[in-house]
Amino acid sequence: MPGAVLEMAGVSKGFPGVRALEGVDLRLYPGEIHALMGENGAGKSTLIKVLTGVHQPDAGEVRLGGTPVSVTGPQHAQALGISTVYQEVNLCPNLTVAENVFIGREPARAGMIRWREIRRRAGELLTRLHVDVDPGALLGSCSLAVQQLVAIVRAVDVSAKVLVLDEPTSSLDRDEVEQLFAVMRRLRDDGVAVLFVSHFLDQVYDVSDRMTVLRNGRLVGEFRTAELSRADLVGHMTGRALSTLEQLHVTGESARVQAEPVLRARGVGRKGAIEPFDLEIHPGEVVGLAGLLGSGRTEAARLMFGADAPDSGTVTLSGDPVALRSPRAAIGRGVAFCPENRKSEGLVEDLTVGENIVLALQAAAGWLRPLSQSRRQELVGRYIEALRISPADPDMPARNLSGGNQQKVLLARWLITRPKLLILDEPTRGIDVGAKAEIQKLVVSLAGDGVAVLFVSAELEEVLRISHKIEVLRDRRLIAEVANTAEITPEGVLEIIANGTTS
Amino acid sequence: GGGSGGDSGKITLGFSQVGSESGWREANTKSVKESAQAAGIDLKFSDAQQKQENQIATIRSYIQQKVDVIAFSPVVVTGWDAVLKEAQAAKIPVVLTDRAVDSDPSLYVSFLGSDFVKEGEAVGDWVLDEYKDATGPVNIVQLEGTVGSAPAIDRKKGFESKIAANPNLKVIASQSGDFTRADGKEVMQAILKANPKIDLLFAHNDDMGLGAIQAIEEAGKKPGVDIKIVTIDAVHDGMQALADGKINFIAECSPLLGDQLMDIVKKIKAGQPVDKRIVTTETTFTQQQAAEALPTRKY
Amino acid sequence: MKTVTGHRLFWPAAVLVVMLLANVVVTPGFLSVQVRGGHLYGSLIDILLFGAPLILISIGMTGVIATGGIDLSVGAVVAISGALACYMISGQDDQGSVPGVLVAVGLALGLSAVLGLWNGLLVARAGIQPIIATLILMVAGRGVAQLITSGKNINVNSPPYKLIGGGYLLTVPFAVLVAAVVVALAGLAVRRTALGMLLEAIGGNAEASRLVGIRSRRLIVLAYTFCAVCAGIAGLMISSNISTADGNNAGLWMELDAILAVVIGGTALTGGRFTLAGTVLGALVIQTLSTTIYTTGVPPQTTLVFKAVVVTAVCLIQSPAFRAKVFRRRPGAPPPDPVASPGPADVEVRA
Amino acid sequence: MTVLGTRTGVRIRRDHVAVLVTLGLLVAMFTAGSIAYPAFGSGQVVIDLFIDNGFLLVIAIGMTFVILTGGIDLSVGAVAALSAMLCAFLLERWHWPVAVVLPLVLLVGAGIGFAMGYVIHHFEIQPFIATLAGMFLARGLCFVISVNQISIKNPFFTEWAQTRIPLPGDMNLTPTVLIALAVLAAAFWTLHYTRFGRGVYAVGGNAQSALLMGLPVTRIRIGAYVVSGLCSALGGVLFAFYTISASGLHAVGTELDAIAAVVIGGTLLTGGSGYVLGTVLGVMLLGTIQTLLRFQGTLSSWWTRIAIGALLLLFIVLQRLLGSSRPGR
Ligand SMILES: Nc1ncnc2c1ncn2[C@@H]1O[C@H](COP(=O)(O)OP(=O)(O)OP(=O)(O)O)[C@@H](O)[C@H]1O
Ligand SMILES: Nc1ncnc2c1ncn2[C@@H]1O[C@H](COP(=O)(O)OP(=O)(O)OP(=O)(O)O)[C@@H](O)[C@H]1O
Ligand SMILES: [Mg+2]
Ligand SMILES: [Mg+2]
Repeated sequence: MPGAVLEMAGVSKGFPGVRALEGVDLRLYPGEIHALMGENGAGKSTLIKVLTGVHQPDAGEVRLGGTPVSVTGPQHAQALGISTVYQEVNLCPNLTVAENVFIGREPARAGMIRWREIRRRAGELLTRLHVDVDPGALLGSCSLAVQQLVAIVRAVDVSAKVLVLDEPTSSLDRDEVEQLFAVMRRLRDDGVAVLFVSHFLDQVYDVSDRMTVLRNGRLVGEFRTAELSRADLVGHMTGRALSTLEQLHVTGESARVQAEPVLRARGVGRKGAIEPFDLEIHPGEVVGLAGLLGSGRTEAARLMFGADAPDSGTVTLSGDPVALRSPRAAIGRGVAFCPENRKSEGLVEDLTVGENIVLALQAAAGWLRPLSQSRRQELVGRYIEALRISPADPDMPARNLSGGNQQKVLLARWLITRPKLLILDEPTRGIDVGAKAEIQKLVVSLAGDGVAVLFVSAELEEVLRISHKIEVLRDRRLIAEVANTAEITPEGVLEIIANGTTS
Repeated sequence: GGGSGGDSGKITLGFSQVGSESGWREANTKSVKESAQAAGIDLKFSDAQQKQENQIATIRSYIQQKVDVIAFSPVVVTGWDAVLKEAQAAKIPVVLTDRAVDSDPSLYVSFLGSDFVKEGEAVGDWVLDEYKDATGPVNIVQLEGTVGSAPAIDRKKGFESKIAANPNLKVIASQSGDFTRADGKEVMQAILKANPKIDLLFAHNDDMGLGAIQAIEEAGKKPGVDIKIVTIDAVHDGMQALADGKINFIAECSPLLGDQLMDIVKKIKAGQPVDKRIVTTETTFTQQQAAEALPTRKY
Repeated sequence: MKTVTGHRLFWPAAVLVVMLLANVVVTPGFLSVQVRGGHLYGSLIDILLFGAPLILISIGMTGVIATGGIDLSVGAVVAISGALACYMISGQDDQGSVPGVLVAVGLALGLSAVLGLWNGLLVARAGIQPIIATLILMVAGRGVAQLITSGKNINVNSPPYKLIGGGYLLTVPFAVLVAAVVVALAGLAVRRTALGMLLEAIGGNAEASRLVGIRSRRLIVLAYTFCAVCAGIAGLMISSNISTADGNNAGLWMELDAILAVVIGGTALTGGRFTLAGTVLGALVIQTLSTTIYTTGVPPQTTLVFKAVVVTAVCLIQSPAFRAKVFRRRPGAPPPDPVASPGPADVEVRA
Repeated sequence: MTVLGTRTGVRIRRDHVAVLVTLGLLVAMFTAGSIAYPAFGSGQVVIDLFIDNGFLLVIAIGMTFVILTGGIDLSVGAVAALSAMLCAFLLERWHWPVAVVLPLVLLVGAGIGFAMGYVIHHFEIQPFIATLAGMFLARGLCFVISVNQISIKNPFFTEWAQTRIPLPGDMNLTPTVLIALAVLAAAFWTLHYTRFGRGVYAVGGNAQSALLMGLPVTRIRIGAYVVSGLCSALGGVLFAFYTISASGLHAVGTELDAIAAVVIGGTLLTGGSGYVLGTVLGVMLLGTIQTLLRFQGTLSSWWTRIAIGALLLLFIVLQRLLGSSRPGR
């Protein structure tokens, strides 16, 4: 085996109050895809940020091709041949897609940027990855998945020795993931070392050659993927045995149509976002929205919450017609909504974990009626524990939490409002296997308690696992509604999407 | 006849005022407006908000509007050559009011206004005389106007040049009070704390002096007695304080230039010669004189 | 030790103390406070008295800045409020009548509130960028003040009015008491209710706040209104202190001082986390600086340079990044991380 | 293959629309002025707008860079005054040659900008404070150099100040206008056709992302302040040409005018969005309002202010109504 292109040895990194990394080693060889595994908050992103010089390690060193280097920042890392996609999409929303792909390394002649060249080449790159988006569109107007793809396109286009991908697939659906894997394999065959983070075990087993597992900031070990069983991997990651994830499967027969629907939408639509559609959700029912990227799931969900105002149709909530012109109207009637883009639409990074959790409840109560200190502590404490938010410190600023834990904070925020209808847009994005099972269980048990849930996820299996009813979208149109019976499979749903017919 | 005022055969005067930073200035503006009306002159008025660039632009705009005469109170002394030459090229006569400029005198017809240095000197003379018998040191506090402004610079210069004659007269503290009452009070209050013995206060205008009087009273001293006060301007409030014995001496700086200005404008239009330098009729007031003059003061 | 210096208010407080001590060196009696003429007398009292208007305005400004806005019009509101009150009082036959003064004060504060409402609506309803929305009132408002006073000083001779900015209650300057009460009330409103958290949420992430159902518009309007009322009270104090309304100069450039106070106190101009206690300290630092300049006799032409040096020093010393780079330069010590270095906010003990 | 609809490029064009709306309103205001005051409608009045506001334009262009990065620069007016003062002092008191003085002055401006940018970036001091300190310092230095106003007698300066370039139709303009236009062209080119310029937008859009994307954020951010310092210094020189003098009281409050011009021109104070051409329109608007009031000519000082505020309000409200609504509304 040739020598490692990149080695990290004994890396430690502490933040005030947290030891994020403790003597971690990592070796990357050319021509391999290496998975970095661990629960939420295990230190994966931190390790990557140390690797690319965003954080300076407290101890330990980074060796590139055998020589120790001190990486001063992402720019330096790029110059050293390390190309990175960070966990949260880190691009500029105010620039166009094409520019985001090329900024910092624009083709120029005599110091003058060649715009036409940029647009042409960006178009080519995007098509090669099968991303169909206008390169001249503002990035901020694209869905999160597209943004993630753009970030990947950008990173992949740099001919680098090391390609680092921190949860690149969290918003992508099967097709996109396949495209990405194809690119990763091609790069691997060209001798690039790829470091890959994902919470999807299937993906990891599908694509990676070796893996490094972290737990609580410490190195558990380095394994060949082929030699490690899933159960063992989960055991290594969590320090516990694999939970009863597989047993969870609800079926459609328990559909509770007898009661008055919590939500009834008739011909609700919004120009340019989603065509008018009908939808009913009953108490205790989990309705899944399935579709490919950009099929309009997020838009449909947002309309049900009043996050965007619909321009046609009527909505009745618990039997009363309501004008959903603002989120407040929806919240007042017991609707809750976890947006998919937690960074820009969910979290208030300045506030503490505790404050973020009580924010929705407090907003509903108004500023004059503050939650009492004790009630607040009790609520926050309960949900930090229930969702295993770590670190379990309610006074920690939310920005310091790992991505997965931030997602849990947002869930907690809405759960404490005891909603009648809970709209979850990609609630398990970036959440580790254990926690994902917890959340799925939670959703099922909420439904058991009579809460209606509208569940959006890019992961079809997940949708199938917990919903009673599945709404299938394509090209921003609701094309089918299917009861989730035992014979429905992910492939079957894909079939519906492809043919556009109800089976 | 000018373009905009031509129809009636009336004289059009473009007047660019410095701004509206004080009561004094307001009295000045009012005087110009009233006199223009009385004299049947069509007045174009513009407030430059203390900005020279605004004033230059205004003069230029008056040239565009083809007024008959341009008058302005320059914000600063320097920097008028170019625009004055433009006016000259457009054959529009220019009169300066209140403050002088350092341009070539051939560029304007006349300067009507006070001499700030002289005002400072007048105060200095009074102080010299008042303390001519002093044996020990006389501690003087000076409240300056806005740093860099012409009145502040010149009044300070005039005053200090005079009191230099008597080595006993010492300025122990000199701070800017920005020509305002509030700042005058605040600054004086601080100075009072730091300097236990103050004999005389010279404020560059009445407003600062009036503010300082309040500070002195609050410190438990008697203004005009424990600390003698001399100021410049002679606005109504200042004259009242002078008559009340709280101020000891004021050198007048009259804002009432309107009538004189209109006279000059008319003369210019009539082709009569006017003096290059017309000093406004100004005087000084002691407490006695103030009490007498007060009933007839216009501002 | 670490926790003391780590406290968000440590550095502004330290700066204030150092400035006071520096004064003592130059003017030995600086800290002495005596009772003279039935009230407290001394430089410290002056600082509090003259600082009271600034403290008030800065407190109001803090609320606005927390929402991610800014209010340039406070100086104009100061002028308007003082002008209106003095105009009303000067028109009364008996200037000393308490009801008359109360009516004047009430009207002035009412008008201030309306002006704040106007600002708030322009920002929250019309969606105009705060700096421009309030610039309109900054320019026009000064004109309104001059319109009320006709560009002259309006003198009043009213003992009850004089109390507001120049009087004493139980030997303590009334203005200081007013400022203290407003600060206390604001503190209570902000931390005993959920107001503070909601304002911080709006300033921290406006879109998230909307999606979480916060009535952002109302709260923003409230913040601007409160700010203007604070400025209105400050305007009363300033005019009352000298018994004169100066529509031309009252409150001129005060918005800059107020913003500076807020920022020195440790609140970021980008909105979000804020601290009222820090703002009060910041305002005191600025007022102490002016008083220092006057008492130590810094020549007027170098005043600004002196101010620049002090402000720079204050900010540098407060900056964790600066301290880390300059003071703790151990060999091999890690430079602070450039992205998410925890600011003082992260270690704050909530005020 | 999936079909990914995007919210298309409409937004970008909307941004352009905003600038066009501003332009349209400006023209409308100008037309209204010409109808009310016949002399107002002459070409020379338009040129005078540029002559009278040339220095403000240059300063506002520098400010645009800083605001695009999400910062703010309060020091511009003071730096302009300082550079005019330095010019006057070095030329008149020390009799240095113009060829030395001008580059030196520009260098000082850039240096002050650099110092502020350095402090802002490396010591994480808020731009507002750092540049406010810069403003105090620069203005203070003016007075330290000379409390008195200094008149510039240097032949080069006086020559330039009085040079008029004749145009057809009995109009003329000054060389300073050409300089301002050249700066405008350079700024436009820099912002849209250089890496530095695109970096300015990126940093303003999201500084942390820009850093993670490997952009030289340090250089860009400090660079923006250097540009602003340089523009302020140049603005100061133009001011010195304009007034052939220097005073510590010159250009007081110019920072607010510049910021207002930039923001009225459609640039977001939060950074990342805006055009330098919008800034030109903003400067023109402020100038037009002033000119209108000069032609009106009967307002008292306070009604002048109230009228400025009212016209500004009218303009901005119309701009909002006719222009795009911002995202997130
Ligand atoms: N800037 C910071 N300040 C303080 N603590 C931090 C900071 N960044 C990360 N942490 C903490 O470091 C730990 C590791 O976080 P990291 O983001 O590396 O986790 P992760 O493995 O990437 O998790 P996830 O799968 O949820 O993304 C967490 O406990 C987190 O709270
Ligand atoms: N306001 C809008 N104007 C125009 N187009 C929009 C608007 N909102 C969304 N779109 C487009 O509509 C499509 C549907 O987007 P949406 O985010 O709802 O997709 P999704 O099914 O949730 O997929 P994803 O997994 O990408 O979130 C996207 O292509 C998006 O760019
Ligand atoms: Mg992570
Ligand atoms: Mg979606």
